Amino acid sequence: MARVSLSKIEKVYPNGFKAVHGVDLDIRDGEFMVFVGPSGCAKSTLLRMVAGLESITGGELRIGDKRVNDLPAKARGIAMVFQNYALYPHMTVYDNLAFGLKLAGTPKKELDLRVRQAAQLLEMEHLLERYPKQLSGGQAQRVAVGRAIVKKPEVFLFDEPLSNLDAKLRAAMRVRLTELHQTLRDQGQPATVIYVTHDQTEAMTMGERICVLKEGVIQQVDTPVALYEKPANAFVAGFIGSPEMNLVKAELQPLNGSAAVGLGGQVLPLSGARSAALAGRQGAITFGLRPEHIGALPRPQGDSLPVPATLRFTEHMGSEVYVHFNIGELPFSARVPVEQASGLHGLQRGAALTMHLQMGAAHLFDAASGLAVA
Amino acid sequence: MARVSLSKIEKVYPNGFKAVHGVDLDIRDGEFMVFVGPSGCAKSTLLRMVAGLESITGGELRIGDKRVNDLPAKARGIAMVFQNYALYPHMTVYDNLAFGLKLAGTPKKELDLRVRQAAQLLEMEHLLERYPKQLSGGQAQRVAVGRAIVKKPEVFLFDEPLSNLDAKLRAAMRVRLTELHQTLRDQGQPATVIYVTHDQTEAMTMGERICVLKEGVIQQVDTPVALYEKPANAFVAGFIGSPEMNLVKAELQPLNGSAAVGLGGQVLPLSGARSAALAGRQGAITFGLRPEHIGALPRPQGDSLPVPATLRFTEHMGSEVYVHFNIGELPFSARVPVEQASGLHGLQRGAALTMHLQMGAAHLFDAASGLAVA
Amino acid sequence: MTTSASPAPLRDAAPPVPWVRYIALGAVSLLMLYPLIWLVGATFKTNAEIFTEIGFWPSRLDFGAYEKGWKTSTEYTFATYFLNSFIITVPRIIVTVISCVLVAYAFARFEFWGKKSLFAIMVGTMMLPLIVLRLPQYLMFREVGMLDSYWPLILPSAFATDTFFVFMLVQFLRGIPRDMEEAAMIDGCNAIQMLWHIIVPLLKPAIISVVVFQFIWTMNDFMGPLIYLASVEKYPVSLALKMSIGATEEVEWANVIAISVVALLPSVAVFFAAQKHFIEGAASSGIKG
Amino acid sequence: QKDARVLRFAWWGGAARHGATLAAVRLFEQRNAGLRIKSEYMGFNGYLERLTTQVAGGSEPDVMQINWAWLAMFSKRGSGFTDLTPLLGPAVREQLPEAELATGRVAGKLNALPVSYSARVMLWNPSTFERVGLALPKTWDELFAAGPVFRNKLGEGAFPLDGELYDMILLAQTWVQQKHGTPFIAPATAEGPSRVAMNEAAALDWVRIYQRLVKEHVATPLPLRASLGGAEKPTEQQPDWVTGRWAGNYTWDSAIPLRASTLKPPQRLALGDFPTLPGALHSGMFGRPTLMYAVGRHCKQPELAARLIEFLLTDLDAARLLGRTRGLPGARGPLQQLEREGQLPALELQAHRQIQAQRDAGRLPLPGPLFEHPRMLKFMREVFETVAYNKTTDIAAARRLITDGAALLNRIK
Amino acid sequence: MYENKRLGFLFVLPFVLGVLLFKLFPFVMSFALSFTQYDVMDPPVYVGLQNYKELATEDPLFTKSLGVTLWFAVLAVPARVGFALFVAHVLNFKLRGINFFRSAFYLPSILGGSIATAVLWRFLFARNGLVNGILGQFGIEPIAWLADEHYSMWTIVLLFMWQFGSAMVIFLAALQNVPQSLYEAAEIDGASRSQQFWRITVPLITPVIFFNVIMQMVHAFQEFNAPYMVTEGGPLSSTYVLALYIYDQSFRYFNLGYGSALSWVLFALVAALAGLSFWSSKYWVFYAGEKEAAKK
Ligand SMILES: Nc1ncnc2c1ncn2[C@@H]1O[C@H](COP(=O)(O)OP(=O)(O)OP(=O)(O)O)[C@@H](O)[C@H]1O
Ligand SMILES: Nc1ncnc2c1ncn2[C@@H]1O[C@H](COP(=O)(O)OP(=O)(O)OP(=O)(O)O)[C@@H](O)[C@H]1O
Ligand SMILES: [Mg+2]
Ligand SMILES: [Mg+2]
Repeated sequence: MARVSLSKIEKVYPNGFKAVHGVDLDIRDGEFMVFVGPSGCAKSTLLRMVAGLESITGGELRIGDKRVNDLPAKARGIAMVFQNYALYPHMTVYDNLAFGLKLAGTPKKELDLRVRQAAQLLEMEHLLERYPKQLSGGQAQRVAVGRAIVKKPEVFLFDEPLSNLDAKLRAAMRVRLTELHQTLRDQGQPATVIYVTHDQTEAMTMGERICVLKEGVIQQVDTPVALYEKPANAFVAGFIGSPEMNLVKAELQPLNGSAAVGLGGQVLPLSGARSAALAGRQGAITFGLRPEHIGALPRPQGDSLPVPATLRFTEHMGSEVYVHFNIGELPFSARVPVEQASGLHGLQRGAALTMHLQMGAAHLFDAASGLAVA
Repeated sequence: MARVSLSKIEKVYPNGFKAVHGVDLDIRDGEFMVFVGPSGCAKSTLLRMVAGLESITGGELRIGDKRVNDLPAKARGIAMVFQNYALYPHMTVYDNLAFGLKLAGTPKKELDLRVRQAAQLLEMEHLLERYPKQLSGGQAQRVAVGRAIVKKPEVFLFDEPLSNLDAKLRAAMRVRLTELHQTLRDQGQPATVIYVTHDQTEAMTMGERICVLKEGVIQQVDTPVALYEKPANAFVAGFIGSPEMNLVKAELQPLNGSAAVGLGGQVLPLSGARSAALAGRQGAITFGLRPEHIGALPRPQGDSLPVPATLRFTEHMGSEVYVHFNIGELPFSARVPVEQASGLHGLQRGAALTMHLQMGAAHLFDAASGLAVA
Repeated sequence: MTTSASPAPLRDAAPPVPWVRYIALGAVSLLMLYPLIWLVGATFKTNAEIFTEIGFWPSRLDFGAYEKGWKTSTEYTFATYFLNSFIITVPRIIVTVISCVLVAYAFARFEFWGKKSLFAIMVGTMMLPLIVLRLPQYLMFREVGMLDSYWPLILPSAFATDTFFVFMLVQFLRGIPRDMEEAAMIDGCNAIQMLWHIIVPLLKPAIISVVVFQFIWTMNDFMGPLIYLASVEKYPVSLALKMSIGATEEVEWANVIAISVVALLPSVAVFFAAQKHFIEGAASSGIKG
Repeated sequence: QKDARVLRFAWWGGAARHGATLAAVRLFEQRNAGLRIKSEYMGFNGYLERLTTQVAGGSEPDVMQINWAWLAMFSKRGSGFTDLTPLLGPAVREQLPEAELATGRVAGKLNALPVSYSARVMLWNPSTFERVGLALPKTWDELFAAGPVFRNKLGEGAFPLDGELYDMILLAQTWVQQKHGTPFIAPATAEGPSRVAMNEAAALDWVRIYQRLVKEHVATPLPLRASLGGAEKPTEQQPDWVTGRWAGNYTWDSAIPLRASTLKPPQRLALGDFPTLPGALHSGMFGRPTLMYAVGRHCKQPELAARLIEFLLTDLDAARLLGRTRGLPGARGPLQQLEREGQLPALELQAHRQIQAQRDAGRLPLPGPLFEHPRMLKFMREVFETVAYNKTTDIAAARRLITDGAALLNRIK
Repeated sequence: MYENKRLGFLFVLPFVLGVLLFKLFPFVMSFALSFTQYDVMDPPVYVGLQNYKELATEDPLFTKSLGVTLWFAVLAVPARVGFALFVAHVLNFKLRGINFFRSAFYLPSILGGSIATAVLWRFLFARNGLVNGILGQFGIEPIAWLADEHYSMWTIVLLFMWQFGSAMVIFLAALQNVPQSLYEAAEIDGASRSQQFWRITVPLITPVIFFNVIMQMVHAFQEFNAPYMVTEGGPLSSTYVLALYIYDQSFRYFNLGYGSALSWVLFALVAALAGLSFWSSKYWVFYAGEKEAAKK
């Protein structure tokens, strides 16, 4: 049983900086939890507190059913990949991988087997005899990952374990790590994983739940799809999804008895249930719409709203084009399939366009608190 | 003038490992060159050789018009961001940034100005008084970048400078670095940039040219669009583009006087010019098609080819869905807009589908050499 | 590890004119080596020559001095005295390293009650001239009946009383980042395993210097054995060397110097063997950028 | 060590002394079956430190070789060592005259027995004197006259006489003693304790004679000696001595072999007449026992220890083994045996006779032990050093010798 | 785990025992002795503060040797530490035969306080010795190194400096802990070799520089061998350092009580200076392994 639960966890660094502000989080046994958040939001700090490397200055940390605030790292049954790798410079790659097992008294044969399996998984069998200083950045990172996975801990802590790998290898690793997690679960030895990443794809594809952090405070914890579709606040909305959601200042206003959003000189009526819920409300609001919910052509489904716009520029990304435009003074960007974008070819900056907004997919947030509205 | 040209550059590490095999590359003055390649392909090694940190065991390196093989690093007019940051642990962030300028005897006022500007650019003004060990990974990386950009070198060397930043910050940084490069060029002080990255988006959006490396050998050097559209070989094709191109074993065969590709039990006719060029050719071949060129519905343009397939699984990525399926025994993946994928909902593994391949976008490579065919 | 390897050209690239470096180094080391050269030369000289000639070139080559010196004027040859020296030195080095590393580890990496004051006491004990401690220590060992044995020379070292080394190791450790230790904690190291697998390798250059120092200092130590050892058969080299130097009699300096030169050899050998480790740190060779 | 039949015997010395003594000890063991002598011997360096520590710890050896001057320090009231009076056998009484025994008495207790006696003599290098055309100086005037001749004939660096500072202090004291009849410090007597015996005039002469020795180019000046490798560098180690440019030495007779050892032929050594002032009140000679044997006060078997000492001092077989390794034996039998067997080089014998003649005439009294107390030595050195370096006037130096000397004497008594 | 107080204490336990047994007891005893008159033969006699009073008011030799000692420390500590650091820096590269040079530079320290050193050093610094010979090549008049009170101090300072080997070895070991990558970064930043040395190497090995400064200070204040063997404290007591005086008082004059008092004065002096250094260290010593970063 390796449930990890944090309650009211706080961290004040010796220099007085308060990095973590009362975090409450319950990670289920065997769950794959991803931490995301801007640089410096305390992801590593939290991880290190779970690992027992950083003292906990407030709150309670439990692993399984045991309070572990004061338990030393080695007694917590964890494996960790450090953001800076922290390989043992005086040991070969093989020994780096084998070290933890050796300490655990693993029989030589099994140890060798597991080390070689891990090396194979991470495509680094040819590196086993090298010393860390003879490795490339990505290779070193793989060793760091390998060091964690040769062990069979109850809790895995990964701190951006794939950041230095190329896309292809990263994709492969992603799959292998997910499979590893699955396999363990299938074998009835589920391992809880806390995984810090900056990579949207990793977060979305690997995480069973994602925890979004900002400045040491949890913003939202939910499944990837839920985060994407129902961000709890403007921060999460902006943070999840790439390219990021358009978030602009807008005005909620009544329109013919139902609600509408005024922005950039345009009035965009809201529809259906949402309109009803907001009817009568008024005032400043943050309007959010993902780039993929804006098209250059009307939607065949007919649920898009044409809005006049001015072109800023376009970016060609192979199969799709990012269209950057203004509505009034407000900047927006849209992500359109390359074939929709043919009409934009040759247009100059400032050219007038009509963009099609899927108002049904729009998000509204309180201007002050940022919290989602209706 | 800071043209960087490498001719027949080789690197043999002291342990006998040959990391770089005769690299020829000409980077124009003021050009933004991106290095990509799998982990361990010698990107850092090349960068470090250009910097003068790694001895050059063969070939000639020129910066400007000068042969610099034996010139010490500090005389080469470069700035560099190290993959492992290499921050000075005993200096505050401010001093880390200011160190190079101080050595250059920059007047105090200007120094302060430039340091603060860089800090602002990298969103780390509040960190200036901290010591490196009080920083998060991403913050440390930003300091490393800052240390390079406060200087005004002729050549910038960036080794995965943004790998530890969150998507949002990374996007912002990407823009700022590009702008910096532009500004310098506009000011008539163009700086040559060599930029190592694993991030496709970075490579595609920032690089004026991209150099693809594999095991110390250059595979292709070209503009991003050209690399995407006309990969020189199967390796480049598979490496550029994300999710990666489907590359499968196939058979070239004549079909009614024109050429066709046989794979997974299907015969896919080639069209137009290509078909003509290949008419009569026969034998093993590697067939490549990018996921974005496979749809769940026929293309409105009518240039897609329906092919029977069996579903493996789907991944939901917010606005799009990755569909993994087999044609015969051959695995493929497709990237389809979410609205096209509605028909796939609820389907079980092994369900029969029809997928639509844009054969016009297909790539054919020689099975043995991997070189592009026609 | 690849010692001969040059991880970066920076540190070991030869300057434009390496011979300049050689000449400068050679000149200075001649200054340093001069005593030894002179001593070796002196072993072939008569007393009169020794006292009148600053040059080292002897007028004849005769190894008699070595032979006579080795035989000594006592019942034993220097073989005995060398053996005695090693019997003292080797165990002493072992217990010194063990105890000092342990204590340094505790001081540098643990928090415990009274740490600051203990550290202050430790450093403080080095500041009182040893000479005044000599008598009290002697009385102490007399009380426990350890006089005329090697115990007083070895036993204190087993309790990390060579605070010089403790202080030194502490300073080294405090300068080494903790990353590796954190990784090892996660890997399940207990404190002792940490010490053995991580701290010791990282401290290797410092530990080697402890070994070298302790060897040379113990070999050279005169006062300790002088006070505690009364039996000639237990004398170490340092005492035996001065055996034949009376106050007023004629001394055959060539013999004395010859054996002094021989007595230097173990120390020189130990240093020479150890010195490559001074420049073979583990901590420095981390991952490069 | 619990074995009752073990005696610890400590001495210092050089190679020859060690070998000889070990042989003698073996002989003693043979003669006393079941007895073991544990020889704790070493070089001089560190001997006193060890002995001090052992004495403080009450674990000193049973029999130990000591310097005469140490008696005063280890046994201020005669209780520092075992009183040997009741333990002495007839052999010792027979062979060592009462005068010799007296040197080992402290407060009436016989604390130690002298092994040999040594006194100051004049040594010359006749070949150099021949070169400058001078006879060996016999009087003070001839001595002083030699200085300028040496300078003229051999140059600035040549001197008729060499010696450490202490040698020169003693030489100057000799003059004063001859003139004024008193040494610097008088030993304790029945009438009173040890005291500064010189008056100011005498002290002034003391300083002035020292100054004259240097100024008139007779003796090597202290700064010169110091600059040549340390003020205390022994004469025989001085290149100028080896080559004969320094042609004389005022030193212990026991140092004769040492001084002769480095002389390059044709340089050789001759004994000079002891310079004496006309109408001298005193011989001015300075002599005292060199080595002594004492028995520790914690010794469990004082009789045995005394027997060992007796054996070493008086047994003829032992004497044959020991030879001159501790100087010329003070005991009659051994000395005569040495002489008989031709073991005594002429020069040493000659010196011995010169000294013995004075002693027999009672003109070589025992100096005050405190005069050779290290603290007192340090004090005298300090004063004469300032004189040598011209840091003080003769009058001030003399006054300091009297007043500070007296104060110091009080403190170390 | 590092917060595990009991474990840490367990590790220092042997040390605590050792200190109590082998150091503290003698310490206390010597302190007690400093209030007595003790001449080895007779039991110590309590005299209160008299020893301290005497050395403070009526012992010119003490005043003199205190001055000499301080002057010696002022000259010798920076000389040895600086030279050792410099040489370690120079010897810290890979060059054919560097092993030999390193050993050669350490050799004087192996010689230690042997007779050979004394004999030889006196030779070298004699008026007609090698040093003057070399100086003569540069047209410098011979100097009476050992006989001139103004130069004698330099002689023993030079001797002290000459035996810089152990400090050098410690520096050599410390230099290994400076990560290579920092030199690379500095090189890119345009730092010259000497700037790298001063800005990177020196700050990062400050813990060890600090150690060497403290230790050499302790050694310098207790320096005995050089003045004992080479100058015998002279001329005119110009090199009569406290350690020599303490030795004389304790083992030549048999004033062990007074010697202890002198020692404790020396102890207080060194401890005060060391305390000062420790206090100052938080402004200039950088500890990479410390949880809390250095303060400005
Ligand atoms: N030792 C320290 N002392 C003071 N502040 C610190 C210390 N370590 C980290 N911080 C601060 O705490 C905050 C959280 O740091 P943390 O390393 O947990 O961030 P992170 O979320 O991992 O960021 P990144 O994605 O950049 O690695 C940061 O603002 C950082 O500057
Ligand atoms: N000091 C060394 N000795 C031997 N081989 C080395 C050394 N340094 C690097 N290598 C090897 O050289 C190859 C190139 O390394 P390099 O660091 O240039 O890779 P890279 O392209 O930067 O990879 P990454 O993207 O993982 O950082 C790798 O296979 C690596 O293992
Ligand atoms: Mg982090
Ligand atoms: Mg790299």
